[in-house]
Amino acid sequence: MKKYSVFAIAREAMRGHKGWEEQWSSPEPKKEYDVIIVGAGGHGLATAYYLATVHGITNVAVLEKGWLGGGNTGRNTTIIRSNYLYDESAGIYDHALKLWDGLSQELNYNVMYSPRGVMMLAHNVHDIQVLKRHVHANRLNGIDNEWLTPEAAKEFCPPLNISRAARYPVMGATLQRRGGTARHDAVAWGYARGASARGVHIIQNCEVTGVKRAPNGAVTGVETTRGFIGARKVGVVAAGHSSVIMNMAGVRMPLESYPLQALVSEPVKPVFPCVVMSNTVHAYISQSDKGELVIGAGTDQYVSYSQTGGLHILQHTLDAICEMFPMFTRMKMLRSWGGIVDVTPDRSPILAKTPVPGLYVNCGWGTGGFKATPGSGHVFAHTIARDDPHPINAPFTIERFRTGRLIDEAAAAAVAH
Amino acid sequence: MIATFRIPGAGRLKQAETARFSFDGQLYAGVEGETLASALLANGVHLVGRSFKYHRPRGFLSAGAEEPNALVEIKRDAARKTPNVRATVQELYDGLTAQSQNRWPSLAFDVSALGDIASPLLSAGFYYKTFMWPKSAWKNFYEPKIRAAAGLGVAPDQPDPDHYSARFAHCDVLVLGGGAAGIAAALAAAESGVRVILADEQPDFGGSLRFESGAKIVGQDGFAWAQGAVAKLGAMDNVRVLSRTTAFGYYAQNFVGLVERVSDHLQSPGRDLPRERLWQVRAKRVVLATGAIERHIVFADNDRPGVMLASAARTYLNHFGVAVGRNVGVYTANDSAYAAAIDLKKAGVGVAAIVDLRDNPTGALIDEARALGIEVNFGRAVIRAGGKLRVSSMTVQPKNGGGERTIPVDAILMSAGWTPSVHLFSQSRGKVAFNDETKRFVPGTYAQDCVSVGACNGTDGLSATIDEAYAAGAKAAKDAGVKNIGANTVKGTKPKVDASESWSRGMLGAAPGAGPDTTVKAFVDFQNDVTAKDIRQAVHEGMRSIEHVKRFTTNGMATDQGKTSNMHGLAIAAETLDKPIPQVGLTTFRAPYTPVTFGSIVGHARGPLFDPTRKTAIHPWAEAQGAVFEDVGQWKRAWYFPKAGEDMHAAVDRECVTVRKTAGLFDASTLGKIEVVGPDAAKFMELLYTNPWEKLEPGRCRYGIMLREDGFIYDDGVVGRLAADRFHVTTTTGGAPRVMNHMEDYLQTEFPHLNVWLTSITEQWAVIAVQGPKSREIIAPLIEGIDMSDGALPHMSVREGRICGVPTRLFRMSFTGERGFEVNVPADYGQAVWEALWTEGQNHGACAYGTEAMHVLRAEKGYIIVGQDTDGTVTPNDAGLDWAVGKKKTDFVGIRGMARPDLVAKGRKQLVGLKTRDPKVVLEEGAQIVGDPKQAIPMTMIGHVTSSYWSENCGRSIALALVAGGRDRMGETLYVPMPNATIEVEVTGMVFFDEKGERLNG
Amino acid sequence: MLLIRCPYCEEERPELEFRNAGEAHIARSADMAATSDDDFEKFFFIRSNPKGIIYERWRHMHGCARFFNAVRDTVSDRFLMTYKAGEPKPAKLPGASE
Amino acid sequence: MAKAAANKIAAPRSAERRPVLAGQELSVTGVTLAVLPPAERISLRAPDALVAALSKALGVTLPQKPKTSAAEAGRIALWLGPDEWLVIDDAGKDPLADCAAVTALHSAVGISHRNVAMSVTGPAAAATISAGCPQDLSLDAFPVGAASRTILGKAEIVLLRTATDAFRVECWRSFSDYVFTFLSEAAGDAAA
Ligand SMILES: Cc1cc2nc3c(=O)[nH]c(=O)nc-3n(C[C@H](O)[C@H](O)[C@H](O)COP(=O)(O)OP(=O)(O)OC[C@H]3O[C@@H](n4cnc5c(N)ncnc54)[C@H](O)[C@@H]3O)c2cc1C
Ligand SMILES: NC(=O)c1ccc[n+]([C@@H]2O[C@H](COP(=O)([O-])OP(=O)(O)OC[C@H]3O[C@@H](n4cnc5c(N)ncnc54)[C@H](O)[C@@H]3O)[C@@H](O)[C@H]2O)c1
Ligand SMILES: Cc1cc2nc3c(=O)[nH]c(=O)nc-3n(C[C@H](O)[C@H](O)[C@H](O)COP(=O)(O)O)c2cc1C
Ligand SMILES: [Zn+2]
Repeated sequence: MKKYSVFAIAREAMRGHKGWEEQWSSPEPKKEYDVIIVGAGGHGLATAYYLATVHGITNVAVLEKGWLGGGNTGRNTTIIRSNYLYDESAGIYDHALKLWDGLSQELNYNVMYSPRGVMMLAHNVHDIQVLKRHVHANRLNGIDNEWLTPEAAKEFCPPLNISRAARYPVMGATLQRRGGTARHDAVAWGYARGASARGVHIIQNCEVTGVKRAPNGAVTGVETTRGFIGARKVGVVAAGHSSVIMNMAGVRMPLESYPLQALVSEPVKPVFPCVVMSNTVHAYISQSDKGELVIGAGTDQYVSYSQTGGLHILQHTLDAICEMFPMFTRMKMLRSWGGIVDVTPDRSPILAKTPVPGLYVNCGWGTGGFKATPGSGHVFAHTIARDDPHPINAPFTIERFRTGRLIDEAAAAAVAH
Repeated sequence: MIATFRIPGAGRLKQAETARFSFDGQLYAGVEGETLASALLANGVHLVGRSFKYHRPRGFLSAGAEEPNALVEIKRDAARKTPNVRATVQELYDGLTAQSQNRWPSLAFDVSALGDIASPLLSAGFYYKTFMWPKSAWKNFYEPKIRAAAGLGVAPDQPDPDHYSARFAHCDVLVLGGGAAGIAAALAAAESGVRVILADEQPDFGGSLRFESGAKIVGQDGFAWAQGAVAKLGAMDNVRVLSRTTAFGYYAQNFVGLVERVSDHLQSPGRDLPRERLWQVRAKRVVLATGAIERHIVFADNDRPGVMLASAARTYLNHFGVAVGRNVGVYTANDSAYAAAIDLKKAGVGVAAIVDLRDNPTGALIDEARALGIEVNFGRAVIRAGGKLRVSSMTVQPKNGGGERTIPVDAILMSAGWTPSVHLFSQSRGKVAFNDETKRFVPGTYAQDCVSVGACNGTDGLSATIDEAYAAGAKAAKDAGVKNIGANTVKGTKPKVDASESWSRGMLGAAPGAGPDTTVKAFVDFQNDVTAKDIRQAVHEGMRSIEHVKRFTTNGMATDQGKTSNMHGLAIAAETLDKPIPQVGLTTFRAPYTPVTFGSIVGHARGPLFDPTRKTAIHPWAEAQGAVFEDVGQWKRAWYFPKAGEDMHAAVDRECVTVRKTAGLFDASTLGKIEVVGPDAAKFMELLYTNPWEKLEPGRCRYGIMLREDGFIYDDGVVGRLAADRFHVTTTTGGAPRVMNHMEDYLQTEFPHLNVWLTSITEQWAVIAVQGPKSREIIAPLIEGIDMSDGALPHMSVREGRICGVPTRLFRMSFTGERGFEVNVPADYGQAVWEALWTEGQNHGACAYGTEAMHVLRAEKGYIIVGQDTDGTVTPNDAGLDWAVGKKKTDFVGIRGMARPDLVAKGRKQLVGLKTRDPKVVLEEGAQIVGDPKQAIPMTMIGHVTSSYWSENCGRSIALALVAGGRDRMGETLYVPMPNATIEVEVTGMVFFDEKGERLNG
Repeated sequence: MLLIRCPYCEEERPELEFRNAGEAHIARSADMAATSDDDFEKFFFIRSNPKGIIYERWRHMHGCARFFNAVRDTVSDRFLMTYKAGEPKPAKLPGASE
Repeated sequence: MAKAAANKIAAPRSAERRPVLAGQELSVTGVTLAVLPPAERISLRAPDALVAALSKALGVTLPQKPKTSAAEAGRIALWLGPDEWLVIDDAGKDPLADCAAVTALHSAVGISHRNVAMSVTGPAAAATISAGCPQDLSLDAFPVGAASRTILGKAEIVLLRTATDAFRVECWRSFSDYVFTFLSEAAGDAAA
């Protein structure tokens, strides 16, 4: 892998940028690998990358039905934060946040992690109680998260409407300064490049259509649109499609898949310095480096794999955006799109071994897994390599739904993203 | 002022209507009805903007919605600034003020244009490869710089004074696009009597007929025919004609979003007029007639101001009467640009040469151009445009190499061919198919009840278009399944085409001279500065999917969404990959077709209509008393009633003390109320609540707990049995709708055998809680027909009677621990009865109290609030409410869930009381509790504070908390570490006041 | 916004009037208290979440207020049919092949 | 009222009724909105078998076809669901009392104060309501007499077409301000 640097750019500029090598290769699938990862999203690619770099396992294939990074990794609003309530969640999301800081250097790929601060708004007494509970728990978990008055919130985000006359006035906010955004595509590409350089095969346009098991139940490989590919370990990291693939292995999951939409405005000069989330009025907004306002909407109410959603969902979100930022009514929506998110009953992910020997699953990130990408890949690689979960992901089992030991971020706050 | 480039006699505007306008502070005159672009061109202005990345000077590429370059800010006043407006769409009005964007200090001299010189360094995706050292520099230095350079216009900074409106509409046939095809389809559909909507984004209908000088329909000029036909349609009862209306999104089941621009073209819109109106149309059938968009040619410096689409030049001439130059060159790969040369030549504009990439084209247009004396060159390419702020020449070379020749021109009209507008078709989830012969994607497989006609369907020729469209319109009407076709209809005939222009195929990808081996800047995507070279580089870097190429180069991601660039980008990628185009495939078309104002999507839902504000019948009284309100769901609830000089704490302390000393009145109207009626009412209650109900006597009440099937507390409330077959159930304020839904769900789907009905009566009854030792004395004088003695009306009972002469359901119950009542009266009487009680109460020194005092009072008694002391992870046992779970019951919702291993395990968090060692210290709600305050971070947290108040009645702070194994820790000392200090607390029972409960009858 | 035929109103109505109520035909045990942990997990948490034909419940919340069942293709979001609550899972679907 | 109550021996035997938005009206070109005076109302639930008996007791035939209503002497019965009717009496006679005469299985619950009614009349009436109601209000789809629970913006309403150009909109009391404001704004646009 040739290193990227400003000198490399200058060198290439002299020769019309013809000397760049492929960021990742596109090999033909081999008959068999040590590990197969299903799904070349950020989580799958990061898993492969850490299998190679941390565990020295490089005979790995990442199988992707479309193009790498084309799933939710390529269609999310890129909010990164770790100020979750429960210890288990705080553990995994903060593990990821620590990896975000330094990821560009680690990958030699600028993923543009930008700790611009994530503000979550409180609009009523109940919100204050819930958000302060987070602030206190975060502090004792060593996670930065501060409480802001409405005035301080406005100072941090000048477009914010803090008028008491607003329908749901801002009564305060939390701020995680280490929170922010990153360039979604770069994350997928950076991990792909890193993994590919270490020998991992990334095989696109290769859809997994079946999971093969030996008579003893153990995994032997997968059927794909490009034929059978053998492996004794298969990690399923397919976001919205996870239950579809797990079904192929005979495992029924506590998952439902919903369309989640987002939109961008036309680009404008910098007006929005941070990330603002309001769960009560349902709005999530930041501004990208290119200048668009990036706005997250809610899910549609029904299970769907269609990657599109209803106009009324966007309406609902823009209502809220224009209520909180009344100067944005004249802004224009440039593009809207949808992704399919896999939602668990407690809104926490599943990162675990499964009842099928050799089969591992990393799913259920729902509306908020982009932020976890590096951490998730890191501990999932551990789980696969050692056939044993890392302490950080040990609580995120499938069995918790039978025993009742949920990690109920939904009940605690029901915050998306 | 007579504009220099206006051609007398050309165009369709009434020259008389002069409109003055300004651009970058300079005053100009134009003509009302033309676009800002047309007016600037008439004044000889071509330089109007700067590109995104290199800040290259840019002019007008088009005359329509596909415009990538000519974006300006339109400013009506300080609050009415709109960035990124297409000058080619904005209509002129007298006084219009426009400004260029993305340049500093001025449009002609833009410092950032240095980026153009450094551009070899700024190739596709350069930012992924650098700016990583030192680590902090990205956030602190590079990113702010990049951000400042990016973005186009400036976002408005004041609330928008304009308003927006919305309309749902339904029709049998929705026709999108009002060119020849759309009009013909609408005519055919309308004539069969069905409900038709015809919409076009332009102010005038006619589409290509605006510029097609060669079209004649039923003996008229094509555009004139279009106006006549649309006038006829507009006069029909069953037709709605919408101009300036863009169909932006095609959603499931023929649901289409359209935006009508109502007043942006008016000088001073009436105050009643919305700025824009959203139409959400459900159509039985949709006819797509969205036409085709001309493509530019990808050659070096093809972005110089003055280089534009050939059809745009024709529109400026034939529709607006404006010449885009005095000496134009034409560069084409198809026939249609010849018509531009011919029209301009005939209007007296010099045509320096036509350069045609094709080797030996033939046809009437070519002959005509020659006959007019225009120089025509075949098999040649324009390899470069000269000039900087305005094109000054074109350099021509045989396409396979050879001698160059530079021809001076002041405009270049180009045409690589036409791309069918399959955007909406694709949004409807239809699959396009590539026609290899004509090199275009056309509608292939349909996914919804729609049909494409005309140019968007790849149909060439006006005659064929009208045939196809007319037939499709008639069929759509028939398929819409309307029975009474024929009744009340004007039978029409298919419009006859007398003359038309011919359209031929063109080329895709980079033109000769633009690669693959050169380093020229041949633009594919103008706004985002994507060149042919960038696309090739992306492929070389391993981007084999067109989706990767798009994202790596940003081709097609600008405000025009690649209307002119996507096909070229695709062709260049395919060529570089050495794959056929259909194998590389298109990127996904997404809504909106063109950018849509947030305000239009929001419509009426702003300010007071953002979300309903629910107020109780007693609200006006509380407001008059100066109450401060809090939001609980959609409700406004009186939070506290400050007297002069009181802050919240003083008010709440006084309210709390007064209630326990004498009495207080509290508006409890927002509590959810459900009337459960039917012979099986008690059976139903048994199943929905943990408590037993069968034996509850009529006239008595019980506190009920409702679980979800998973065993966690879902809601609670007091339930009164009015009769054997009638319960009056109350729920939490926020829980009312979901509890009703939960009950209906079980009743309709799990227990349908039960004869019970549920009716929401939340809003039927206003509820006045009167609590305190004097409560009975306050109420009794107003009551008729109810014996209020303790014997006749014990705690937890309910009676029906009258108060102040109106019906009441009078509950004896308490959420304060005092003797208490809840007076239910029909809502319209709520305020009057409250006032009567208030008057009585005044005699006893009672006060009005709000939700905050209510919270304190109930916490003093250890009563929980679902949603505050519980959070969806708390079982009845956790909350100390085991007594409310019917031990002998064999079934109720939640019975199994709450027996799951983890829910009955040891060490669960249980609700307990907390007393701070220092009684003056009030804990913060949400604060975390630890056993060992000295441990290092991350600490082991064993619980958190759910409720915490200063209790004036107890003379100390009180708190409730969920603590692991809490009930076994009575008397234990725990710690609440705060940022500045660690607070010591003692675990106690949950009741802080009147532990024996004697005051209920006191 | 989907268009949903309510079997009680006998008419197609806009999605805004409806509320989705999750997967259909998941029977609550008549002897709930005796259900095993496994069966409870299946009943309450496990969902088929099919890519293709789904049997689901809707409530005509802001219409006739009835719960009913629907068969929908989760890829195209097209409804194949709707039927009243309590009616059995249809044996045959109209135009099921897609 | 406040004056009267100040009188020490209050015990008023009649409390003043204060309907929300009483008397509010708005008229623009093409459409007039008016908040209607209070009426008596019940939510009636009953199985098919009882429809005849209840119809008789109420003096109006309970409609059994979806989206329909029936009216008789100031009393209207609206089909809301397969076993649910909204019975409105504008003449002030109490339908609850009439139902009490029928002893067999049914549920009648008084909701006179729960609902507020408004009329929307004039040639632009349908356009006004269409600003927030997603149903097809053409005369073919929603003829005179048609009745349905539905949505207006972010509130639930019951809609009844009383004449070609006239609708009755019923909503819950606390939503009435929102509904009236919504209709007022929409009326301005429908007229434009
Ligand atoms: C609109 C939207 C906004 C969001 N906003 C945020 C946010 O602000 N912050 C945040 O943290 N998270 C956010 N999320 C969630 C986040 O995007 C996801 O949790 C995260 O990207 C999941 O990553 P992944 O790698 O697991 O999945 P994906 O990126 O979806 O990757 C899964 C891959 O599996 C592939 N696949 C599926 N089936 C098969 C098969 N049979 N064979 C082969 N390959 C298959 C898919 O094609 C896909 O590429 C958002 C999501 C959406 C849709
Ligand atoms: N076949 C070709 O390649 C080709 C190319 C150019 C012109 N033509 C000519 O076009 C005519 C065919 O007529 P036609 O009606 O198919 O096309 P048209 O271009 O004349 O009309 C299309 C109309 O649709 C409108 N439109 C496009 N997208 C819209 C949207 N999303 N919302 C609202 N309006 C939208 C446009 O403003 C335009 O008025 C013939 O005269 C033919 O000669 C054909
Ligand atoms: C953070 C973010 C920013 C985006 N910015 C743009 C943009 O500026 N222009 C654009 O056309 N699309 C933008 N997109 C949307 C993509 O074009 C695309 O819609 C999205 O990746 C989903 O893919 P699909 O629409 O091809 O299904 C952005 C997407 C994300 C996640
Ligand atoms: Zn219905």
